Amino acid sequence: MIHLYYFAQMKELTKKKAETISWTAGTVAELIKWANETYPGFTDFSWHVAVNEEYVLETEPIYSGDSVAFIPPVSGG
Amino acid sequence: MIHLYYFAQMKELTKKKAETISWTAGTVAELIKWANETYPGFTDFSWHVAVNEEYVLETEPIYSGDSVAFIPPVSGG
Amino acid sequence: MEDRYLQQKRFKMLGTEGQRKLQEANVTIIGCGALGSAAADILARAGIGTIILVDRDYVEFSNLHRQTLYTEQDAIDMIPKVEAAKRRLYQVNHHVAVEAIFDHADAQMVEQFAGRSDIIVDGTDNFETRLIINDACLKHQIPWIYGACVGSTSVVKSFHGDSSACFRCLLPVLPAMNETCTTSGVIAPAVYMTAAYQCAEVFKYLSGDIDHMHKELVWLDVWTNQHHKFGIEKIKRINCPSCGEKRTYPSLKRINQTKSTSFCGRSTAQIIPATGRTLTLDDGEHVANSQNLPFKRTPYFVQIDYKGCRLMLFANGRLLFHGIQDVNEANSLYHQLFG
Amino acid sequence: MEDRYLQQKRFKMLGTEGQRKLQEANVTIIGCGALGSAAADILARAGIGTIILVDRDYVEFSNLHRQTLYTEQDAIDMIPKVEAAKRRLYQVNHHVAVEAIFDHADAQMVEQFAGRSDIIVDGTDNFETRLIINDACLKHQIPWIYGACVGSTSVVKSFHGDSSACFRCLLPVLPAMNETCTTSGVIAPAVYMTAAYQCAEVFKYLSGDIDHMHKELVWLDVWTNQHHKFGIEKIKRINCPSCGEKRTYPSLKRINQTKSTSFCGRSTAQIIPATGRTLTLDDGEHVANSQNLPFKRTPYFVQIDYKGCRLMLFANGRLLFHGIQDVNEANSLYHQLFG
Repeated sequence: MIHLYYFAQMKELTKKKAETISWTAGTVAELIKWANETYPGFTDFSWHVAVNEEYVLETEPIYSGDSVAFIPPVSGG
Repeated sequence: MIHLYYFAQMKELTKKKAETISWTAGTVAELIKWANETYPGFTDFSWHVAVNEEYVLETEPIYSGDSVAFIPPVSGG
Repeated sequence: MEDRYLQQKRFKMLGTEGQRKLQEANVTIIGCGALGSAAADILARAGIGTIILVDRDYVEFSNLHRQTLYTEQDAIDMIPKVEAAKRRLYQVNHHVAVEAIFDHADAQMVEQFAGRSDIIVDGTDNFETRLIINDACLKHQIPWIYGACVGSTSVVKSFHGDSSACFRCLLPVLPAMNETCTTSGVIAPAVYMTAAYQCAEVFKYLSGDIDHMHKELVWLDVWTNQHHKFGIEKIKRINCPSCGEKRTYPSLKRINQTKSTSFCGRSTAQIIPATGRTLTLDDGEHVANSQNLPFKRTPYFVQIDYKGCRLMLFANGRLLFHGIQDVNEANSLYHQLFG
Repeated sequence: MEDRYLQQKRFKMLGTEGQRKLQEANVTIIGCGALGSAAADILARAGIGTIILVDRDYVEFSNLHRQTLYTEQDAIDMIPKVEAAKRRLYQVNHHVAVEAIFDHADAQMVEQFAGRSDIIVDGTDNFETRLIINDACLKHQIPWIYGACVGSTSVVKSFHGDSSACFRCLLPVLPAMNETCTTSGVIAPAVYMTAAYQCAEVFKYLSGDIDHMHKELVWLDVWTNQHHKFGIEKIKRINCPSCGEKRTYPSLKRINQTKSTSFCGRSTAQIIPATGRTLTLDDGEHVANSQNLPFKRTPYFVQIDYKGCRLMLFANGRLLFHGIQDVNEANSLYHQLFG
């Protein structure tokens, strides 16, 4: 099980702030694949992936119990 | 064991931001008594006591594992 | 003509409907120093219908580093803060009706505005006035947004409704020793942080998004990067005289006596003569002349120099003693000069 | 004369020594919209020695709800933001030397100021300019403070030294779809929050308290009360062309061609003619006259009305097309009018 958190536009696309999904092991890349299958258009957006409050690359492993957030970058000012 | 956190002036009086002390059971009032014996002048200051991020009254029980913060009120503006 | 509120309407939690509500709202800001001045700037730019500013002070150079509405010229001219604020806000958004009240925010005055306003923003620098705001808002059933800052620390709490603890539950006894601007200074980022949180709460309330208002007290330090939220429900007191079962609103009881206070952040004491006694600017000029003291008179005040201390008598009879921190010393000088 | 910085000196993390360092510092603010304007106000009031403001835009009514330095008159007069900012900052603190650069912040310009300044504050509204700032600061070994806001969300990150990830590590590829003011609006409390965090970082850096600077990226939402910190060390890329082992600083490479961009938050496109071609105000007036188009000329620009679109030609040859979002459409109109 891992906990997913959706920020900003990703919250609107998925229509949820957070969810818990079953997960044994895999990388961030695999989770992104799952997300895009579950929420069509997911990878059309730009976001950073944070695992346990650290931004990570797609090669990062995700373990059961981890928290994963999808955070779009912000450009306004 | 409980974890104590000192805010603002209390940090200066105790000369520490945080510490862990041994604790089995007791109320906030008893902890205050300990604090004033350990840090003379402690009760000359005004502060709120938060147990696990909730402000509480002196009658509140504190259990092993709790986090307790001493937070002076702020008046400036 | 382009739409000046376009970006606020595009923000989906406000929208056109929320913007309309802001433009119909009446907001009182008690205190127009650092927090009050930043809040007034944000709220006036946002298009709030009516903003009432209450402050007893005038602009000084030591205000300028953190009080965003004021200029050096305001300090040179020693303009009352609410007057300087009103001028600036008119330049910023002339659609906003700004009422400037140059006076001490006592119980009677705060109650009067609590009865007229949708919400009160706390821009004060002392606990006594906050207890008055707390009582007036509970009595008139409107919310208020407590905000305070010192050093690099900000504290904000929305008080809305009476199911949770009120400000008096939080401070049933006033602190004897308290960190103030005098002891700890204050930096502008802490001010903006606090006022930004306060104004967001005002927007939420006025647009009807009560659910998103903070339930916890927010405590943060912009220098040490600490950010905490504390629940306060457990300290609600059933016998609280402001929000409990039997309410007497103790801070709304006026007592007819001379009131004296000392100010946050500098050596200044204030005296308000008892009801029934009103000192006029003519009285001030007369005292200065009769004792051969140097003085200066403007439409707002008479300033008298007395042994290194600067005494200011305002048109409404209020007195400030610059250079005196101790209220007893101020009281004794007051009686010495004015009998 | 009272000490205008008294409360800053009393703040123990600054003190007299920290205040002195602020007064000796040189800070460049790139972009003088919402964030840049709030940051400039805080920094000028704090007494920063020299502040350099770079912005290509002029004041409009739709700016006023969140851009604290500007007034309605500035919008009516269509003053360049940096000029309006400079005037206001002079009234606020005449001790501060303010340099106003009314121009597009391209690589050459940003590098020039990175070479002169102690630190750069990000007041821009786009990722391209931030990548330029990132490269210029890494090359000249000074820190910069990324800040951004949209809706009620604020993001701040200090980039200091090259041991951690840089902005290009964070954004190796520019986002195709991105939330902007146009899609999501923005409210002033989010602006103040962001600018307050940024300025606190500037104070920490300039006063020498590097240890307290944020190591994490701060993400917060003043409406939903979320507050997060994210570490970014794990995304440092060894082969990053800005902070990696072989550095080419790709954003500092200037390419000699006409540059076009569209603006955040409104239907406006910008065109900067290729080096070697400079349009003058006389050129603009000539084009307008020859085509019988209504126009207006000020010392700063010529404004030409063309089929519902407002074209602004500035004294340095830059063009804005109001009413046109699509850069290709703007390019085509540019070539149609100016050949």
